[in-house]
Amino acid sequence: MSTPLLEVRNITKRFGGLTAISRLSFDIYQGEIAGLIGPNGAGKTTLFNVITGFYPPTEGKVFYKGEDITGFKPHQLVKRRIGRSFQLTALFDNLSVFQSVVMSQHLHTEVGFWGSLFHTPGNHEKEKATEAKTMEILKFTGMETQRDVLAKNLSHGYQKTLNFTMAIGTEPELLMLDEPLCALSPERVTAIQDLIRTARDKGVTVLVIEHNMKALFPICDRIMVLDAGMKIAEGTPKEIGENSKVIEAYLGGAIDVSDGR
Amino acid sequence: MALIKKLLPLLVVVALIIAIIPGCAAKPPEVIKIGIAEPVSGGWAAWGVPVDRGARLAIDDVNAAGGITIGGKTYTLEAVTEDTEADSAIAMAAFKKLIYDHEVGYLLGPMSSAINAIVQPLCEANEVLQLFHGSFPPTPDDYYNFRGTLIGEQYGSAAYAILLQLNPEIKTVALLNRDEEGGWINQEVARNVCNALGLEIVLDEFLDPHEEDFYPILTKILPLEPDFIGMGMIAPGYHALLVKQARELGYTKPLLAPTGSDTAIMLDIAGAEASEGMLAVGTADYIGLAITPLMKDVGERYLARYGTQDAWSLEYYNNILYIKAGMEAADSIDPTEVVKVWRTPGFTMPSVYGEVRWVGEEFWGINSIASCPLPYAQIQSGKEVVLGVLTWEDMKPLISAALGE
Amino acid sequence: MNSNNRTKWISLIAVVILLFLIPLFVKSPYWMLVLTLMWIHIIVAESFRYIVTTGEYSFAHVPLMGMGGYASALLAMKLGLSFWLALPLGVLIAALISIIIYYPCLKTTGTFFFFASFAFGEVMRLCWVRFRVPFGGVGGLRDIPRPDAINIPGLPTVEFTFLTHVPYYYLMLVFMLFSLLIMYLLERSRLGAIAAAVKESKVLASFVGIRVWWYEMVIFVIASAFAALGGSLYAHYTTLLVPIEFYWGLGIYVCIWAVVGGTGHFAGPIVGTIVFSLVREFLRPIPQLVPMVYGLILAATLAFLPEGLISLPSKILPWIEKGLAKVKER
Amino acid sequence: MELSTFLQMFVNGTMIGSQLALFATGLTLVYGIMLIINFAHGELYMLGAFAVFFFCEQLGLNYFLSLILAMIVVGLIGIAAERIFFKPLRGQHIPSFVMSCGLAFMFQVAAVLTFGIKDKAIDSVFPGVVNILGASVSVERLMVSLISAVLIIGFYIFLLRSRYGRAMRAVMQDPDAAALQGVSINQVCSLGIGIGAALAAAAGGLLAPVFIFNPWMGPVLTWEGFIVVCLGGKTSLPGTLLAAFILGYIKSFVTTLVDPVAALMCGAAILGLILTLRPQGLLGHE
Repeated sequence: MSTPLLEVRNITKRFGGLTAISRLSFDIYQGEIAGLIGPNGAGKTTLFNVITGFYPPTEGKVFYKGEDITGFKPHQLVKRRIGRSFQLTALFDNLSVFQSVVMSQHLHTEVGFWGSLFHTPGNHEKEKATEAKTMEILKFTGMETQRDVLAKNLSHGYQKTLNFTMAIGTEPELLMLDEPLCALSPERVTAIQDLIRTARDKGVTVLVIEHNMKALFPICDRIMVLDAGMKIAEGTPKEIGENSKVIEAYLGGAIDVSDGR
Repeated sequence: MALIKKLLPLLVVVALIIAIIPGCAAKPPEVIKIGIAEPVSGGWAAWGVPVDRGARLAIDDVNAAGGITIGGKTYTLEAVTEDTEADSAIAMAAFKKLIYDHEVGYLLGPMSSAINAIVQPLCEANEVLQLFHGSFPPTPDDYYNFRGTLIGEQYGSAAYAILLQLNPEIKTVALLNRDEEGGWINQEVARNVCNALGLEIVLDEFLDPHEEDFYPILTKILPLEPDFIGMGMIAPGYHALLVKQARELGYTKPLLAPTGSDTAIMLDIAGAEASEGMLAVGTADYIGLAITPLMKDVGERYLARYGTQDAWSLEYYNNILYIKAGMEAADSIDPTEVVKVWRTPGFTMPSVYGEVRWVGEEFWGINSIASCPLPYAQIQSGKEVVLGVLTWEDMKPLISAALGE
Repeated sequence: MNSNNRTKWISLIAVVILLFLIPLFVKSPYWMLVLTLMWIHIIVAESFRYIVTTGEYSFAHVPLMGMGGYASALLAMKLGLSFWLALPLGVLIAALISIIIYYPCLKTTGTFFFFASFAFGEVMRLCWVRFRVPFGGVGGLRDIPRPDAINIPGLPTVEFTFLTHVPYYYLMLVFMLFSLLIMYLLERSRLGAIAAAVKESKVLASFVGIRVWWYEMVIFVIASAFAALGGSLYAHYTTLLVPIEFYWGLGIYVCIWAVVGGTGHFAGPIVGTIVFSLVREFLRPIPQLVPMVYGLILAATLAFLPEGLISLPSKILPWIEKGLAKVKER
Repeated sequence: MELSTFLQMFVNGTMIGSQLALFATGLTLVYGIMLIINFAHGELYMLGAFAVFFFCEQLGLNYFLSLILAMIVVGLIGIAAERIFFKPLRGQHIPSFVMSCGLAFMFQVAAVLTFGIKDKAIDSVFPGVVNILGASVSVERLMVSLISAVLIIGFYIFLLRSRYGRAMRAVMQDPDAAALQGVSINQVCSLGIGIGAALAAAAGGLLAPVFIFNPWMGPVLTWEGFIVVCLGGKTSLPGTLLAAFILGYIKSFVTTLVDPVAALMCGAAILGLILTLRPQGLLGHE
């Protein structure tokens, strides 16, 4: 295979005494949908936060396209076209869907400061362009009907979608999704699954953390299983489904989660 | 509707502002307004309110005695108080309101020299007679500006001289003052006096005006073993606290606050033992230190009316007497005329201390300070004992010393 | 939308014209002074709100206002610069100092920022108290030069002395309108949008690629510059600067003006400032009770009008309309 | 410098520290439970002093009885204030801060109208001075420190042992979790601000004979209290104690060795540095 897009090398993260992640390594390759599963407290979200520079790893490094991005600030990562969504829907509560998505294109809008200050005609054109692009993105994720709703007034399903939409809005090459499918109605789940697939078809590499394995298996090319901060298995969904270690470690729980809603 | 919605808040304001226009009502001719601009609210009220009371007491007395008769016409006085909160912006507003809206011709205040610096030009320009009470010395071109009370030089020099008379052994001194503008001026005076009297200054410090715990600063002073601790502009309560705490830390030698010493508060806070031998110069106890029947009488009526005795209160009582005398002598209620009379040499005015003149030319180039005598007392076994009275003549040499001449 | 906009603009212009005409109605120099000071305070309160648009409340704002005053006053006194030169320079200096003050504060947020900014502002203020040269210590600076006369050929000279009232009124009014206009445009601009996003969620903002601390710093510096402008105008108007006046006292008042007026709306601080200043002046006969009235006003506002006094019309007008409707029915 | 002088500085610092500790404990409690930056805390201190003055000097009651009465009265005032003014704003820092400023104003005016503007004082209860290795300190100050120590320890025992104390700690750590465990937030809030106010009143009442007091003394103290609270880590009570003594020693030593203004400066500077370098304070948790 080609050189990996994202390389995680021996990441260890300790909080005081307890070790959240220990010596974890894996690669993400261009154009794949990789899944990352594990029971609660397996350190999935911690891993995301380490990769996205939320807090620095205790040991280990993260490489993106061969560049060491360990401990980079979020906005630097966004510059390098790494986008992420959040497990607990973090949104600009009092901004409308449209405004939020416009904001998400921060780095790709050429609207100049002085231009926007005095509303120059040239600036007007640029704003038009941004607007068009935003609508495009909204259509893509099927949120155009909600464009003027305040984020805080959206239904839970739409909030998750908006979270996803804003991640898309940053025009990432690597898209990291933190539990985009959990606690959603079946039709929403399928909708988002399709979105992820289409994103991949458009050349976006996707790394998904998920709890809801039923929903994850059909879309993933490759799945890694995390338990107590360690990678206990890796392979195609099929292999994982048959992996006894995984089943004992965890599978029971997942089915409960996916059904017991 | 939408328009009103948008406009309403600002419309209201504009309406308010326009509603104010008739704010400046014309005063009836037979009433003479006396403006008082002092901090009567906020942290400085303890200084501002008493003087306001003093002036009002005097005004009521004058009116009770049939007001002021000039050219066969009888006028009554009316006090108009505006709060300054010891804040320059609010003080400016207060003065402009008094001068332009109330159209007063006579003004008492302010206490703060800093504020006076910005409002005095107003009084000069509008020919308003101003009796101001800062510790800043006058300058020859302040024509309409008089000092209604004794100033730092008088108090400071007199007090130190008296102290040295009583304790000739004193050689070294530690000077404390509150860290504010009045305190600085006072400190400067104290330095000059000490140098003139040949005292060695072992410490020269300023204190945060709010500080009530003097242990730390005293810990700094005591090892220097000064023969006495001089405190300048310091409120009576704080003065008493300092005395109390100094005694607790085992300092047995004299302490002295040339201004704002209040025997009652001293005894209340520091106790008889600690305050034994304390010198009270310019005390608040007008009854105890009464040197004229009038002083005693006014002091008692003030006490009866307000339930307390306050430092500075009767100085403002005097000011009203000065103004009355000036008007009657000038046979006019026009401030300019009154100032003319006041500026004529040899003009004497009544006061609770007896006859006083405007003096100070030999030192500050203009006669703008009332020659009030200064009674002084000492606390002996829990009682205030009058030791004597310093007249202007007694003070002159001391002042020239204080001015470093 | 569009017609609504037009009414808005018409009413605004009407108000501005009214403000310019006020000296024709109000002859009392005292009220001129009150209004003049009010315009200065509005600049400060509005710039304080501009900081709040990022979700942070700064207590270094008023000390920085003082810094502007001290800077331009010292430039005018020690270097003999003209007011018209000292003012912009003073503002610039204060803005630079604001960088030093806010840089460490930016590591914190919320209540921590509140106190951190207070701490650094207080350190600066105590510097004025302690270093008598050049700041003049507690006595402060006196006899600060007034603006020199504006001398446009063909027009009568405009003098600024302790006796002039109207010129000062117009000076402050113009500066206030200028500041308000700039801050309004800034808020409408992209910077404003970013501020809104940052206020909502710093984390998410950073994950859509916004350099949060950088934009916060930009906004704080701009706000401080306007505060400094207010301070400088104040200094050259009262010709007196005393450190104690920039103690937390005024800081709290500015915070109260902004919050009670309503930080959510651009006009909020303006309303707050006007209401409180006028209350202060109308209650001059009972000075001891002023703080009580302040307390009652702000307690009532916070309890019943969470969006501040600015939301009063929108709360009341429906009632009035209902009342009118009822009357019509009968 | 002589040993005795150094010792004196140390003693002074300890005294200031213990006074601050008692005052700031209440402030921390109120912040920890309700997230209210209570600017009126200094006014509660002031009211405490005046209450003791009222009971002791004007009604002629015994000093300690007056002290207890003062604590109760001011505690009730605190609870009433919480119920009327702070409840609607719970969890909103700045509105509740502004509200507390309004409260402070009202308390000041109330005090002025009731007790007048003059500085007040109470006759010292424990006259006399003790001398410790050349460092002298008045008995009343020692007693103040001792009583504050007793009060603080008592409060801690209450916090650790009693049911309500545990509820408070739970709320201070995580209000939502506490609520889930069936803790009544309203009760805890009332209790918290009640105790906080009572402690402030105790500080005021204890220091009334040592110092003088007037209606405007509150805010200066409040800021010192805030410095202590932030230094100690906002919601950490042990941190508050530590910070109180640190600030006390700073005040004492810097005032004596340099000058008073420098002492103030150090206080503010340290606050700023702590907040920026270690935002969670000395003993606070991340």
